[in-house]
Amino acid sequence: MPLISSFLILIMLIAALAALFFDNLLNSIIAAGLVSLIASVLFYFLKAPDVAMTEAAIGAGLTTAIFVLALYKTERGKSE
Amino acid sequence: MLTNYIFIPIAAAFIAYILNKRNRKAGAVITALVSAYLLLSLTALYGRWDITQSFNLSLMGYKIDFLLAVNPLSWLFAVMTAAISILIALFSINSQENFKFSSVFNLNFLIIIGSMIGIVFARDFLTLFIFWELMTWTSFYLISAGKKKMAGRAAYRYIILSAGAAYAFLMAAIFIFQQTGSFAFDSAAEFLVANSPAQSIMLLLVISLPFIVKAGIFPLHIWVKDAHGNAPKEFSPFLSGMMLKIGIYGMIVVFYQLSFFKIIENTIAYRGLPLLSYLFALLGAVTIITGTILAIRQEDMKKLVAYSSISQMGYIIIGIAIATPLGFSGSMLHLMNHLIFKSTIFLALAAVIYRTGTTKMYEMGGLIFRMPLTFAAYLTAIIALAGIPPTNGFISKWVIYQALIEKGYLFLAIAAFFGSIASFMYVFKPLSTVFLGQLKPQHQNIKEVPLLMKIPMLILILVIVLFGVFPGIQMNIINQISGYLGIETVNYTLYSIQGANGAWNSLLIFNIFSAGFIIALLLFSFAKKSKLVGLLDTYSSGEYITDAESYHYAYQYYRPFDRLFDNLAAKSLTDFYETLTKNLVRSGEGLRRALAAGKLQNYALYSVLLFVILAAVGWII
Amino acid sequence: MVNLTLIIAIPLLMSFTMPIFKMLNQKLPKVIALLTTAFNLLVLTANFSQIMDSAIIIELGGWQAPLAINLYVGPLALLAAFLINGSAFILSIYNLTQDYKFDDKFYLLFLMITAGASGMVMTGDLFNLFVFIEITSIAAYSLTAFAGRDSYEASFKYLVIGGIGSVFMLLGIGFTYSAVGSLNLAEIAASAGLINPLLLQITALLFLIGVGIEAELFPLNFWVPDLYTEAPTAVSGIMSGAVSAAGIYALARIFFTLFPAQSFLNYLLYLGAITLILGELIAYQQKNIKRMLAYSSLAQMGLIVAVISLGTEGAVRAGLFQLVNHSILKILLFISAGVLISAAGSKNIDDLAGLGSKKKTAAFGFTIAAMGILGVPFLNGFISKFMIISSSLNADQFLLTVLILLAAVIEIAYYLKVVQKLYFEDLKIEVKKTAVITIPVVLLTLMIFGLGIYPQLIADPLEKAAAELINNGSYIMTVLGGM
Amino acid sequence: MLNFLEEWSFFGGSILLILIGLYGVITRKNMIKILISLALMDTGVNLMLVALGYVKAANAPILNSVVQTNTAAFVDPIPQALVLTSIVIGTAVLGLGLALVIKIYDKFSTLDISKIRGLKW
Amino acid sequence: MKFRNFLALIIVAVFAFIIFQAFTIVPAAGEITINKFGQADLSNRTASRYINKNVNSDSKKVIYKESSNLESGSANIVTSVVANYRSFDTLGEITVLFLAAAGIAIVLNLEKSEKSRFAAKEASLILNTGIKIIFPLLLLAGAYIFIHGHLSPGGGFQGGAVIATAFLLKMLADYKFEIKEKSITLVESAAGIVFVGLGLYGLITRGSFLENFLATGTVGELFSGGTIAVIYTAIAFKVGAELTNIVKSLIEA
Repeated sequence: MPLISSFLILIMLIAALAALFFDNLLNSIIAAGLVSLIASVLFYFLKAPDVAMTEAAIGAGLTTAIFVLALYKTERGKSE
Repeated sequence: MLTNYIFIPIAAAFIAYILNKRNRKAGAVITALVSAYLLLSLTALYGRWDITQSFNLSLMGYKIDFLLAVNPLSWLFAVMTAAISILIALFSINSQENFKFSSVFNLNFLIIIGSMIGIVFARDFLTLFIFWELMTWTSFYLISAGKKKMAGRAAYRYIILSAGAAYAFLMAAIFIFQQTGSFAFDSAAEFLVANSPAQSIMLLLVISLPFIVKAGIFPLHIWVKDAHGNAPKEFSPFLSGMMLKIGIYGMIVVFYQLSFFKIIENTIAYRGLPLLSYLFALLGAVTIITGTILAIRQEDMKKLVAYSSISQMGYIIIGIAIATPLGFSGSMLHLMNHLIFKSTIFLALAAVIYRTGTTKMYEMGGLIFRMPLTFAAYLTAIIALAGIPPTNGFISKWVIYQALIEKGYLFLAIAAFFGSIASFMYVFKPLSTVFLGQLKPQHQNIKEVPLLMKIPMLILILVIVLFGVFPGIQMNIINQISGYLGIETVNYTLYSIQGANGAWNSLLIFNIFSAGFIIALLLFSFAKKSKLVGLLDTYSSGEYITDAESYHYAYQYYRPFDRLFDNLAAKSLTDFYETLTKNLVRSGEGLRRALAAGKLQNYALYSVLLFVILAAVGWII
Repeated sequence: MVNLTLIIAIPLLMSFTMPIFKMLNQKLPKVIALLTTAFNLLVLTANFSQIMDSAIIIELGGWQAPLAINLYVGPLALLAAFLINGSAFILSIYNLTQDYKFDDKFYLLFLMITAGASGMVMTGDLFNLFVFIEITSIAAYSLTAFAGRDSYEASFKYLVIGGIGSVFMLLGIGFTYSAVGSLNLAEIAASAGLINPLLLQITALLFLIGVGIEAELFPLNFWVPDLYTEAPTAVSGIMSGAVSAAGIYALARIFFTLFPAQSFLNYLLYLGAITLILGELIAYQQKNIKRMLAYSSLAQMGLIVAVISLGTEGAVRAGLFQLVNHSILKILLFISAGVLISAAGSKNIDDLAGLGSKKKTAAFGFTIAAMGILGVPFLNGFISKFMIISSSLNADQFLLTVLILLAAVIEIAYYLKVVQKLYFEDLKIEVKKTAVITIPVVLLTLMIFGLGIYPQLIADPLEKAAAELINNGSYIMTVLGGM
Repeated sequence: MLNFLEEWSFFGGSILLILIGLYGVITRKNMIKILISLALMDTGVNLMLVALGYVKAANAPILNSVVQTNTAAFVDPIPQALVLTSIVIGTAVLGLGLALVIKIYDKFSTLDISKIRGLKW
Repeated sequence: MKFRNFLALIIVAVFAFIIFQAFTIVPAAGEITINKFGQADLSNRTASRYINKNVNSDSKKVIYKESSNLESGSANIVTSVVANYRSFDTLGEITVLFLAAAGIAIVLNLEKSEKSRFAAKEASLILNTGIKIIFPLLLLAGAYIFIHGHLSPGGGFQGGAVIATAFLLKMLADYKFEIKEKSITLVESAAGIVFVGLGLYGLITRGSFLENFLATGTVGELFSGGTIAVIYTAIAFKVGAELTNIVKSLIEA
């Protein structure tokens, strides 16, 4: 269990750094979504199923959706 | 009881405000009635120096007691306040017809009277501070009710200076409260005497700060010119007559009741006088000189008289500072006389302003024909100011000169002489420009001021001459004060005061003067009728002047004299204070820009920075 | 004895049903808001005497005190709750004359910001304090946006700083929980002595930043000027009157009850002093009246924090009294300024010239409140300024006293500039019609004069509140004693 | 090496995540990226909280047919309850932040925070 | 701006280093510090009382499907903490979401912006039909999650989120799908009133706010949660309605 979680944490950190340094906003939003997805798996490893479900449903699902919607309401809407 | 002398005027203030809303004269009438009541009841109080009143209050865990008591010094000041306020109230009944802020004026004026009596009767720092703040605030509103823009700025500077000084006073008072457990003057005096001299002197200097500001002594006198110059015309006499005196009252309290002199007795002396009191006397002298020089330069007559008040205050400070019996009684005499003749001058000027509407001297001239009584009042007042025998001004200056000569302080004496001689110069300026010379066309139909404004001026003229002839009336209250404060008394009779070398008999002088006056009058009436020489009936070398006004030059009357002091006056203290406030503003602006505020990212950075710095601080310690 | 949770439950119920009230009748939300705040005040008065003898512990959900969430309402909390609900009551009277777009949402948020602040003050649980801080902040973010235009930017800045603050606070809560094992304030306070000093320092700093944002301390209060300027008047009023008071309560609770250490109090002292001087200096040269008031309340909060962190009983009493006075005075200032601004049509001070004659009540309210803050005798400001100076001299903080006095003089400078413009300069702009605010102004003026002339009214609760704050032993005993 | 990884990966990971989020808020110009960093910080803290409550070789705090009695070792349920609340609060705040960003974009038509200086301090 | 980023990096790094220090403290005798990873000893934490469910009563052993009418009947201990022991937090949390939804509605609708909006066009056929199938399933899954909140992992929040995702997909799929604002606010208010009403009822009958007044049955049964089931249903509807409201406002901004 420890090996997988450390590996997942590593990916999560890389995804987080990517989220900051991507200049295309959509990619960074997706990277952020990935971070919270990995987080929900990590919560599963930490024996916290409730939190894992919440993080997956709200963190990964809705937050990313809201970010994308906001993006299309501001910058991306212009370029279409 | 003592408190009703304080709270009746304050209560009447609100009634006056409401009534004045309906009928414009009601406020002034009520002020007159209240001050009349005060005058009568206070004079009845004469001699009963044992009345005290105190009530204590446990406020939030602090046991505080408010003490009020009567003593000769405070009785004198209370009577003076009541007297001057009744005269001003009478005067302002008509003169405030078209004054926009007349109801605000009466509201604040009555509160000031009440708070002044409160200050004078207070026997502990807290009551003194409460009424002091009340007086400062209400006078702030009164001054800013004066001329449009300038009054606002003047009042603004006044309130900041006096508030700063008042807060310093509060800090020192609370410090003493913590050491002695009570605010009363006597327990503070004992503590200060017992305390280490350096700290006591420091404390007393901080406590005397608001009094120095209010008395307009040299370094902090910058607000006086603008405040008196721009205050409403009815309030200027009170402002320069009475308000400056409250500062002196405070100084006396500090010097004698808080035993400032006792403390500095053993400090290094300079020619027989403790250095500090000599410094104070020096400050008084410098105030005289600067006040006189700046007064001469003024074009606005109210500002001119305001500067003259500053310089006259210098005399009083010198008198008190040299702490000799003659000096003290001389300054008390001058205190009373200055109040009388300075308010006469201001009332006369107010009458002139009431009629002509302007305070600039060069816009007026020849009012002697239209307003003879005002001219007479003004004339007697400036004679008193200059210190010419039959009037009271001469007696008080004479006593102060005696005191100075007795102690042999040359520079102070010279400053005093310079002050009185030069005072004749700036006093004559309004006389000649406003009253003598040619009547301006637009002032042709000016009439004398209504009766109610004439009465105060008449009373004041009589009082000037009365005290001029019989100084004894004043001396008996002054001696009681000296006795109360522990200074030896000067012996006097009804009409003469015993100076250092030889007494002064004012009755004899008065008889000689009146005899001379009558002879001159007879000669003038029986002699050959002199031809009224028109101004144009002169021989000017070929250059014809068609209209009479051009002969009457009033602008920059003493130009040659002023030129001597141009550079001195230029760097006046006000610029120093202006630059002080300017870089205060710039520092605020600089800080803001330095923090690059406005950008969100910096806010975030600062919060993390705070954490790191405090952690580092915690780590090191 | 009415259960004190109603102070949070009833506003909650009302705000949930506010959309339905709106559907029933347009005017209803306004009236409901007023009635709820009035109801809160009644509940508080009902419990007043009982709390004065001993603090009340209310268990939520029926579980024993220290094990689940409980409300601890002592004299200090009661005083703060009175302040918060009192200001909300007066502001909802003021709101009767105002109308807002989406007014059902406005009143629902207004009720919730009051309930959030009351919750912050009454809760006895650390995470619950965090949740109430979040409720108050999110209500503040949304309420500011009611003013439209620039308020979005102000609200966004506050949101981001608030977000960072909540992260810091959550970290602090995590550390405290894992060290102490419980979230209840009393249990943490009981075993705070055992915590390793380095960990204690780090956790205390985390809380200092998390709660410091609410209590408007120096580097964390950059959001205050933008927010108070752009938000509608009622919101600036409730923020400066009630929410900052709750922020200071929370700060005091953490640094007096949880981690009582002199070094932290010194940090607060320095931060408070810097806030005071910086706030006054920058307020001095503001052109916009609401921004000036914002800096003034920022500086006053710094003063209160500095005085309370002196740690002596007299200082805490002085700080609390100044907090009460400041809230009353600041609400009156904001209400009057609101009317003056709507009359002049601009927030610039120069345009307010001469309004004294036209808008009598507003100008009068502004002057009385300005004089109250500046410490004119017979007004409430004077007594608290006196107590502050004597308590700071008592703790022989000589420099702090000089700083406080210097700040007071600067305050006089910029308040009087406005008062003079109002009364003694002539009108420049034509006056627009504005709301009538006589009732709130009269009410507040009565309070100012009442507390000024007879401060004994509030002396006893202040006494007990200061005593309760100083020794956290009594707090621990009452909560854990029940075990 | 393994137990070092096991011991520090969660705490170290969440602290680094908070660090990245904080760095993002302070340095990124784009408002949406600031909000993303805020979300990252929230996730980091939540991860830290739950990690603090983890007990090795204990099972999830749910009684079911497998784990019959409560005498078995459980992970600490309280941090999980706290994190449940804090995730939803984080999302709520982010939603409001994004709505504000949309409106600010309407007014300034740029997402770059440094260009938005409507309110000098 | 390179220097500023570098400075920020250093400061944040120092901050992280200090926080890391907190974990590496070696406690002296009698001192308590942060627990090592995996070694959280629950014995002296309040959590042990929640696990043994003996906050008020003193029952020791809880056996799945056997021990009955405990003080909080939920098998899922996290749910018992969220909905029973610390239900005041959850109430607070619900208000935060409620205020956020109200705030977002205000911010986006206060001033109608005239900029051209991204209008969702007709979605592709696959997406459309796919959604038609998934939508009811998602709703069912959501319902299952919050009904079995006290038995299996999950609960009001997760159920509400799933329902909200269902509506989100529906809205994205065909833009003609229109939820009336009035109905969402009604659901929201109704759920809120139920929750607070429950709390008040507990206050009236049992003397303290949000106290559980229903029987708790035997652990593991469907009806064993007491008020938890009702609370979680209310939360699910409220969270579902609010998140849909947020998404709706964002789509139609």
